[in-house]
Amino acid sequence: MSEAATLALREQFATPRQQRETASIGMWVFVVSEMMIFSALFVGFAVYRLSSPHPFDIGSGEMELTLGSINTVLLICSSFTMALAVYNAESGNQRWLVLFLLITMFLGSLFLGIKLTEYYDHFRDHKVPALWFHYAGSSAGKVQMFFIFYFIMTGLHVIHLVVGLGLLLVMVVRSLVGAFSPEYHTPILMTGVYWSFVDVIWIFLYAIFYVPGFHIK
Amino acid sequence: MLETVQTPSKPFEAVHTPVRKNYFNEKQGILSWLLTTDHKRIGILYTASVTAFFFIGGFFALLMRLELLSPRTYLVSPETYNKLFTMHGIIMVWFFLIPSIPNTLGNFFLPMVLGAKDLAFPKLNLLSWYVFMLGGIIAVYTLIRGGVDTGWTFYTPFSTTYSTTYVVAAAVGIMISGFSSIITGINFIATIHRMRAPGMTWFRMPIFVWSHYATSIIFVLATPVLAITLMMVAVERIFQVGIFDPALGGDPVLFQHMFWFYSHPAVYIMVLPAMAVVSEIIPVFSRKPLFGYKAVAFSSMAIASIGFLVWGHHMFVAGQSVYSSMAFSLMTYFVAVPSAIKVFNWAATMYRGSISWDTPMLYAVGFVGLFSIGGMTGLFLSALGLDVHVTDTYFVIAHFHYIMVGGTVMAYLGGVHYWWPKISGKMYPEFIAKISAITVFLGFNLTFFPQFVLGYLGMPRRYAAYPEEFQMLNVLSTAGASILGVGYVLPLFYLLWSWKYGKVAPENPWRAPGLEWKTPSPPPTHNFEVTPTVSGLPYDFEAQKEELNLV
Amino acid sequence: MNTHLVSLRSYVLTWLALLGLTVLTILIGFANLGQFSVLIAVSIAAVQASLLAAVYMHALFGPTLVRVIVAGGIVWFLFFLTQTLGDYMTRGWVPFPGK
Amino acid sequence: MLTRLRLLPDSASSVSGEVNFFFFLMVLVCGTVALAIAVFIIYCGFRYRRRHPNAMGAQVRYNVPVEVAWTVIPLLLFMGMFAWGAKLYFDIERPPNNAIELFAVGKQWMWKIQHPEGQREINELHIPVGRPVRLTMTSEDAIHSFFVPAFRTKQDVLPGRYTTTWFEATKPGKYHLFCAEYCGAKHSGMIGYVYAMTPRDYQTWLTEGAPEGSLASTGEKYFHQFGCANCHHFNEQGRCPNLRGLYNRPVQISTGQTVIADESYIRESIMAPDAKVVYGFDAIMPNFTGVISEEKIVALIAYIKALGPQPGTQQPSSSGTSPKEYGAQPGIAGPGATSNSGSYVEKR
Repeated sequence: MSEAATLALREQFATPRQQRETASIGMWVFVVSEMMIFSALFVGFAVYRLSSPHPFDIGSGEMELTLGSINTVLLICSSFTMALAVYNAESGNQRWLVLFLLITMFLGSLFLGIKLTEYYDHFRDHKVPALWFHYAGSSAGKVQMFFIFYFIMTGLHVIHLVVGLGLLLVMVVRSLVGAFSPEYHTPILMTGVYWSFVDVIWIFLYAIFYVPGFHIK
Repeated sequence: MLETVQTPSKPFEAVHTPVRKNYFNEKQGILSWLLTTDHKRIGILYTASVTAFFFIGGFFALLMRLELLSPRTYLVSPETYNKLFTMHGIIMVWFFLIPSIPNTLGNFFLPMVLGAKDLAFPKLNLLSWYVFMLGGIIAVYTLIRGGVDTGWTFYTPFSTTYSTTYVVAAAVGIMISGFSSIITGINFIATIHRMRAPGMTWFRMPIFVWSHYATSIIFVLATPVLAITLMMVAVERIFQVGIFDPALGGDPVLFQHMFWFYSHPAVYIMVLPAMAVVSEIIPVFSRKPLFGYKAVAFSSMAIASIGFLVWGHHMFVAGQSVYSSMAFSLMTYFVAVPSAIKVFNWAATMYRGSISWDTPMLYAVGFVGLFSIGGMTGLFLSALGLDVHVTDTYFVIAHFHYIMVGGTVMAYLGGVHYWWPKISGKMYPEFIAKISAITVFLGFNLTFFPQFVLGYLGMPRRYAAYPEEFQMLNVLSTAGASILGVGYVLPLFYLLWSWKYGKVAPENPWRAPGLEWKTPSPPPTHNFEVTPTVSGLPYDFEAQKEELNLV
Repeated sequence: MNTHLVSLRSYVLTWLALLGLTVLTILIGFANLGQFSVLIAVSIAAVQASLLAAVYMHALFGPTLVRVIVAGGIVWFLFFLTQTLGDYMTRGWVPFPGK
Repeated sequence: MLTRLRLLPDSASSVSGEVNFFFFLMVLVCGTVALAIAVFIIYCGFRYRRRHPNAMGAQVRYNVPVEVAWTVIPLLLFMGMFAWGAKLYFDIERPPNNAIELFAVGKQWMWKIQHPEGQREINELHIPVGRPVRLTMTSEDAIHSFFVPAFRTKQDVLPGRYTTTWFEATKPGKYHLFCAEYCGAKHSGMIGYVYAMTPRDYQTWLTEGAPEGSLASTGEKYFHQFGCANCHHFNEQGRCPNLRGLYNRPVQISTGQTVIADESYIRESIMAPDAKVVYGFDAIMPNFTGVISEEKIVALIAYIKALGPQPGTQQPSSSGTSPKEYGAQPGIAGPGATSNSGSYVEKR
């Protein structure tokens, strides 16, 4: 057992293996709990979409499909680089670990930038419910409902993404001071799980908000 | 560490020894409490907090009962009355009942029952208390600013559009306290999976653990939905956009679906830990293994899972589809089966036992009785045709108070008395404790039984004034409430008194077979001087006959 | 030192599969399939999510318990979705108005 | 004081007897079980009380047949309760065809009832004994709930939507009417009385009230006042659909789906006209949300109901069976629909 692993062993655990598995279970239970947070919104969206599909299609038509698709690809790539970071943590390759963490952060920030650009476009197009919403066609109320869900769900996703970026930053710093080793790199693993979860959520958001609008443009 | 001179053969007899180092006296000072990661100390912090909230909520209940003495409003205005029952509901549900057993007794004893040094994530555990307190402080702030008048259910569009009170603040407070539940749930699940003592397999775990496991599942899966639902209410109220408001194309029934998806399982959050405590007390005071252990363990899990499929039984007259109502009603009858199994198993545990009527046993048996009545009236409410008449009346009020007050609070008090020697190292005064247990039982029945009659008569809930023909029963109920209040205040005083002046408690005063009794009272900081190993079934009096001096 | 839970090859293949499925989703979106497009898009998203969870989040390679936890979460979500939608979809079935 | 003590509510509707019977049977069954458990526990408490401090109970852990029995027997019992409860629910919820149709609007904090004959009541409802009465209800603000304990009936009243309830009084008398869903400050003041009258008294009451005109005639007034008549002509020349014979007929809407033009559909067409536009017409109708009150909509619906069929066509049966397609022009309409209460039916 390396020194780092011994130092990282908390007093309530008997072995590093027990500590690692406990962390992993805790993380996954947390992920499922997070999933239930979004599930309520998905259910609400499904109910309203089902009762008025056409206004929701119109809402999807207002989405910027290029930016949305680029964002999807960005997040998928960032999950990939995060996985590579985990891979290098396992083999104790500090330099590559830091590099891949930084690439992941870069891709995540890019996503964030594009998302904020999109928000700005919606604002410009008067598509922000409550603050500045205008829609000339019929069923404006239902179109607004689409945007309410869009802003709540993507907003919540952005919050999760920002938390993820913060976690990554902590991981970069800890990697640089040599906190991780092939024996002990649980925090990197857990960050990877969280980051991929953020990706999973986005993939669903992309499917429900952007895809139905493609053929309208 | 000072060595104990207790003879291991007689752990149930008190021996006066020099004060040992234990979790309570090892570190001193406020900071050692506020920064502690010891699950026992956090349990104590939670106990202090929920006790405070209990008496705040109880005070509101008292004012309500006083107001209801008269058919007309005489004590408070209807607006104030509405705030009283809302704040009573919010504080009792989210700041007392939900954390009452899992975060106090559960926090304190779950690791000990498992033979662990601590919970899996001690820092998260402390964080959960701070998060809980933050939520609680916001709730109290709401209270001071003038309260909320939406009812604890926050039904839209009243809460989002028509109420003029501090709905957003209350919703935020509840949402934040919800995260403390989620953290606790994650912590318990990880602990139960990976922190069990060597040899403790799943079917060697006491029911206390099984029930807390089931509770944690609900914590983790249901609470997030409440958080997000209340967030949507807050968003709708702040920005005046229509998520649930029909004027803007929303659907208020959707809110009810989301709310009850959490709030019905939340009822099981409240009652499963109570069942956990009772399943510990009854075997110990009957000196007999819990009858049908596996059935009881599985019924906890069944309640947790089927309990998620029944929420629509709150909405039979709310404009829900008839077929949906039927599905929910059917599921509700399914979830009643495991509850019935448990009641029968507790009763059967007493059969051919060696029963001692100490205070914890009085509370536990009181729980079985009151929970049975509460559960059976639940059958009335889940019968579709009857529910139409009795829903939203005092019948419902009586039903859920039988479950939550008659059930959870009885079990909580029973558990506090049962483990008091372990927590404080002192014995509580038995005679006055028995008196108070009986007072609670009688006062409770006098308070809430008349409400069943009121409900069938048709008195709607949340009425500040009511037709005169209901007065007699309301007066009875208020009389009962005053007795009940005395029964609740008594333990506060004699338990605190006994902490200082009580008789010194032995290691195992009840001669119980559980792991938490195999360590000194109060326990040392790391719970056990030697990590225990488990080699047999739970509640095994036979195997520990010698050690416990039983014949 | 060969302590890798998942091989580099799996990571790369998963990445390519995810990108391929994204392209498929975009094509589905452009094909005018009416209300089916969102259904298909969500189904593809579910496949992508499973890939991510299985490989990148190590669910396939970790302890069984992890898979049980995830399956449990999904089942609960489906309970929530089907029972809520069930109400809305069966409201018109009974020959009396307003329910 | 004791004369005020009541233990049972009045039983005065066609379903209240069965509800009572079911209730007391449940009390009997559950009471017996509860009593049995209590007696058993008390018996054990005495019979097996600890006689020696070191005594131990019988170390029995399980008994499979007994456990199976107390799992299966309650389950069967519960299924019986479910079946009866569901059957009763169906009876309580499904209105008969020949009901008197009244409208109720709940608002903070009063009940407004409108009779087709034109009578308007606040917090009072006069009905004849022996005839079913169907209430179509909506709320102007929060959720309310229409609750008459003596009739064992309760239905939430939602804003933005119609819900219905029905009852048939069997005993003349004065009964409580409560709002059972919390709706704000004076929730407990949102109460009133239902007067069940003999048919003759009811007729007298109807004529004594002497309203200015029937609900439909009031509706006709609003039809002109709100400018509906400017577009909705009673021929096929208007820019908007002809409303004659609309009520309870299937309507094909612009998405190709077919809906039944019941009260909910007509209300929606006034409050959100572009949600379901009749096939072949433009969505030119202005939105009346916030312009027209729920009570006036009720009058308009009564007027449209009273319009009757187009001259020369067959009068549809009152239950709305075998309805004819209602469309923009003859021949455009799709196949006959079977949907109800404004729900969608996918076009085949």
